[in-house]
Amino acid sequence: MNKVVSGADEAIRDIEDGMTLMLGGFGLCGIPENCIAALVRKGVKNLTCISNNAGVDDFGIGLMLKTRQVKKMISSYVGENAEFERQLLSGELEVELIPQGTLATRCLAAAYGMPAVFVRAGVGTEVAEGKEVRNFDGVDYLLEHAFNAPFSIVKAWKADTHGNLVFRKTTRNFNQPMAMAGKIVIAEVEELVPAGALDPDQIHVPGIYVHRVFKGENYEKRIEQRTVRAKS
Amino acid sequence: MNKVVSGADEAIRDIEDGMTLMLGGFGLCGIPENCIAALVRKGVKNLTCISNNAGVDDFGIGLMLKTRQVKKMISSYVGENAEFERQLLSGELEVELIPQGTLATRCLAAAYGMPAVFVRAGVGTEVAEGKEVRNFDGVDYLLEHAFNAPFSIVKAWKADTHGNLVFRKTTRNFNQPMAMAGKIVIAEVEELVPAGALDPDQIHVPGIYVHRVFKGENYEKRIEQRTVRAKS
Amino acid sequence: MLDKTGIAKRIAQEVRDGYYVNLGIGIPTLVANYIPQGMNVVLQSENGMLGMGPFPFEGEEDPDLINAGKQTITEIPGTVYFDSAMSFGMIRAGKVDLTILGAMEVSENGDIANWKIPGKMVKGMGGAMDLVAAAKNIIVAMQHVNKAGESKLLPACTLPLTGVRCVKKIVTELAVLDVVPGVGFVLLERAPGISVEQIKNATLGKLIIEGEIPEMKIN
Amino acid sequence: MLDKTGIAKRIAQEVRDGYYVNLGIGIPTLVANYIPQGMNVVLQSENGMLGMGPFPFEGEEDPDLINAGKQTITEIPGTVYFDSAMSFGMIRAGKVDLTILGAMEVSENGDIANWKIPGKMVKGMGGAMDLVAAAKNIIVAMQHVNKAGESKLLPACTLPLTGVRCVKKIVTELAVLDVVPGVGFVLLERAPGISVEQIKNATLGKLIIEGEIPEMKIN
Repeated sequence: MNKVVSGADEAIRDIEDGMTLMLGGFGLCGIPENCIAALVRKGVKNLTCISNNAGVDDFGIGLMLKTRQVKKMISSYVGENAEFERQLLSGELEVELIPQGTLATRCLAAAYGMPAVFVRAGVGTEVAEGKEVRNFDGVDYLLEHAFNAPFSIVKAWKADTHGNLVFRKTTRNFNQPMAMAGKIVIAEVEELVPAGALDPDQIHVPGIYVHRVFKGENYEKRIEQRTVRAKS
Repeated sequence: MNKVVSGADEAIRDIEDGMTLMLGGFGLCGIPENCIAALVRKGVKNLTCISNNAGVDDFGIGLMLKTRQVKKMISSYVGENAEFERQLLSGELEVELIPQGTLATRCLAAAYGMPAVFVRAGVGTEVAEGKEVRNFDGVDYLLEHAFNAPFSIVKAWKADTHGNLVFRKTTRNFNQPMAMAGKIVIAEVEELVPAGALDPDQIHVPGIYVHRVFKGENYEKRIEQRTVRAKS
Repeated sequence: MLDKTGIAKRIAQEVRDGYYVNLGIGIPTLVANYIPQGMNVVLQSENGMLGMGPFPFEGEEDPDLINAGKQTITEIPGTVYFDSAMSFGMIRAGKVDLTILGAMEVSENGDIANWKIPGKMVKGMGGAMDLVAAAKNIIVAMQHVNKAGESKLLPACTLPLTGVRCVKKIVTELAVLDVVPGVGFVLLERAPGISVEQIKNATLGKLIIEGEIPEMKIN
Repeated sequence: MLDKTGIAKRIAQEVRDGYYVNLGIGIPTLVANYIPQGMNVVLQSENGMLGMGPFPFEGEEDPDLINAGKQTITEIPGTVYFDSAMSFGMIRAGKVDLTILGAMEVSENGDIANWKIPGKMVKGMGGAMDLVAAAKNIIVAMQHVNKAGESKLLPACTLPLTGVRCVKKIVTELAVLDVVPGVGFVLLERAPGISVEQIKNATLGKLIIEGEIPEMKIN
C-alpha cells in the first residue's frame, strides 16, 4: 500500500490540458504549494479549478492565473486578486460562484458516493436559477450534484506511507473533503512517516481515498491578513 | 459551555414514554451501558429505538427488551437475541430493518442538515418498496430521509466539559454520527477532562452537537465473540 | 447616533449564555469584544473552528490558524477544528444559535442582499448564503442608509439576494428593529439622541411604530 | 471437490496487489489466511476500520476492537478507525476494490439473495445490501447446492433479494464461474476431480461452457 511518490512533478505527471482539478485550502491557508508550482512548471492549460478561493496575485492559484493556465474557476469567494479581476472582466476567465457550504457538501457527496444532495443555501436567489427545487416539511431545498473531478490536490500536515492523512488547525478546511472526493487524490505533506507511526484513532482521511503522497519542500505559508494584538 | 450532568439518571430525566431514541454502538461494542441501565430504572415505555443492533438477551438494548420498554426497533441486524425473536414472532415488537449504510447515512443527514439522501442500497429489493427511485447517470438510487429523533444516547471514550468527544478504536461506529444527529445528545464517557485538555485537532464530535455529558461507571464492555489465536 | 463600536455593543446585548455564534466580517467581528465577562459563548468560524480566540500577540501568528476573514487568530481552551463539510453541516443542522452579519439591503419581509453589485466586481458569496439559509437567528449589523443617503431598509431588495425571509433583527446607527415577514420593520429602540422621525425618514420599507419607543441602553 | 479452505484458497487468487478488500462472515473471512505473503492488501471492516489484523492472543482481547462479525481482532501498522457513516461512504464511493461474501442464491444475471428466508427468523441485512450495491467487484463464496440438494445458481432468485445484477464471480466447491448479465453463468474452472457434467447437474441457471474447462490450480 505504498502511496509515496518522489515529488510534485511525479504526482501531477498525468494531469493534462482541459482537466478539472479540486484544490484544497481556504484563502492561502493549507494550499498545496508544491503541486501548484509543479503545475506551473508543467504548463498544463485550460484547467477548471474547483477551489474555495483563487489565491492572490502572486501566490496560490494566482500563480496559475498569471500564466493563463486556468479556463474556469469554481469557487465561493474570489476577491483579493487583481489579475483575476482583469481576466474575468476581459472574458478570458470563466467563473462559477457557489455558496461555500454547497461547495464543501458537493465534495462530501463525491466522497461518500451520494450523487446529489439537497441544500437550502441559495433558495430564492440567482444561485437557484435552473436548479430543481424540492420542498421537505415546508422548507425549500436545491438539488446540488456531487463533483466529479479526475484529480484532487490537497495539502496535509502529516501522512504515512499508506496515504493516511492528518491536518493541522484550520488547514483542514476543504483539504479533508477534497482528499476524499477526486478519482485520483494527490496529497503533499510536511511530514511523511512510516505506516504505524500515526495514531489510528486520529487520522482525518483514511489512505483508501489517497493515491499519491509526497513530502513537500520550502513551504512559504503566506499569511493573507496578519492581525495581531499588543502585548499588555 | 458546561455540558456536564451528574450521571445517567439526570441525563435521561426528560426521556418519556413513546419517544424515539438513537442509541450508539455496534453489537455490544461502544454501547451506552449507563444510560441503558438508567432507562431500565426509569421504566419508560413504548420506546422506538434506532440502533444498529438490539443487544443480546441480558445485555445492551436486550435489557430494555426484557422489561418490554421497546415498542419498535429500527436496526440493520437483530440476530443474537432469543427474547427479541420471541417478542417479534408474538407481535409484541415491531421491527424496521434498514441497510446498515443507509442507517448510518440517515444519521449523517440529520447531523449535516440534509433532509434526505440518495443511496443505492436496497434498489430492486423489498427495502425499495414504497420508496422514491431516482436515476442519476444511469444508476438507480432510493430517496432516504434523515432521522428526526429527539434524543441520541452515545458512549464515547473521553469528553471535555464543553462536550467535545473522542472515541476509541471501533467504538466510533454509530456513536459518532448519532452524536451529531439527535435534537438532544447525551454522551456517557470513560474519562471527563477540562476544556483544553483534548487536542483540538483530534476531536471526533465537536461539543456544539452535544448537550449533556457525564462520566459513566462500572463499564462491563462485554465481548460478543471472543476470538483468539494461539501464541506460537 | 451610534458609531460602529456602539452598534457592536448593542448587538452584544442579544447574545445569551450558552450561545454558539457566527460573526461575519466588519462590525460583527467587533461584537466579540463586548460579550459580557463570564458569559459562556463560543464563536464559530465557518472555515472550520469552534472556540475562536483573540488575535495572536505579534510574532506568534500561525499561518495554519486563521478565521473566515483570513485573519490570524488563536485558539482557547475547548477549541475544536474540523473540515468545511462538517462546518457547514453544523450550520445547516441549526446548531449555530446566532449569526451576525453585514448587509447592503434588507427588505421588510427579511430578505437580505449582501454579496453582489451587478456591473461592479463580484467577489462571491463565500459562506453567507449558507449561513442565512440555515441560522435560526440572524441579526444584521449595518448603516441605516448607504453612502448616497438612500435607505437600506427597503420594501424589497434591489440587489441580488443572499437569502429570503431570514433576517430577524437589524441594528443600525439609528435604531434596533425586528423584521416580521408580512408586517414590516418593527421599531424597538432609538439610538441615543435619535428621534422616531429621523428613523422614519431613513426607512423606505414599512416601519411599524407602536407606543413609546425607548432609547437604547449602551454602556 | 473443494472444502471451505479450498474455496477460500481459490478466492485468494483473485486478490491483487494494492486491493482494499471487504470480507463477509464465514468462508470469506478465511480468505485472509491465503493472501500471498508480500502482497499489499488492506482489509476493510464495515463497522469502521481499515487494516484489520488477526485475532488477538488469548488475554489480549480488546472489547473496543471488533470486526463486523463482532469478533475480537487486532490492529496492524497503518490501521485507521472511522465511523459507520464514513465506512459506508467509502464503500458507496467505490473505494473498496473487492467484496467477498456468502449467498443463499445467485441468479444468472447476478442478483443475490443472502439475508432473509421468509417465515423463518429474520436477522436483518446488516451491511450486505450496501456492499453489493456499491462494490465494483463482488465474488460470492458458497456451496453449489443447498442442504436439500437444490442448486443455488438459479435462473432467478426465489428468496428476497439483497441486490440486483451485482455478483461478478462465484466460487463453489465444484467450480469457478463468471456471472454475465444477459448471458448466464460462464464456467471458468472445475474443482479438482469434478467433471463438467457434475457442474451441469448442480446448476439450474443457464450455464455457458465454451471449449475445454481447466481444473483449478490450488496449493
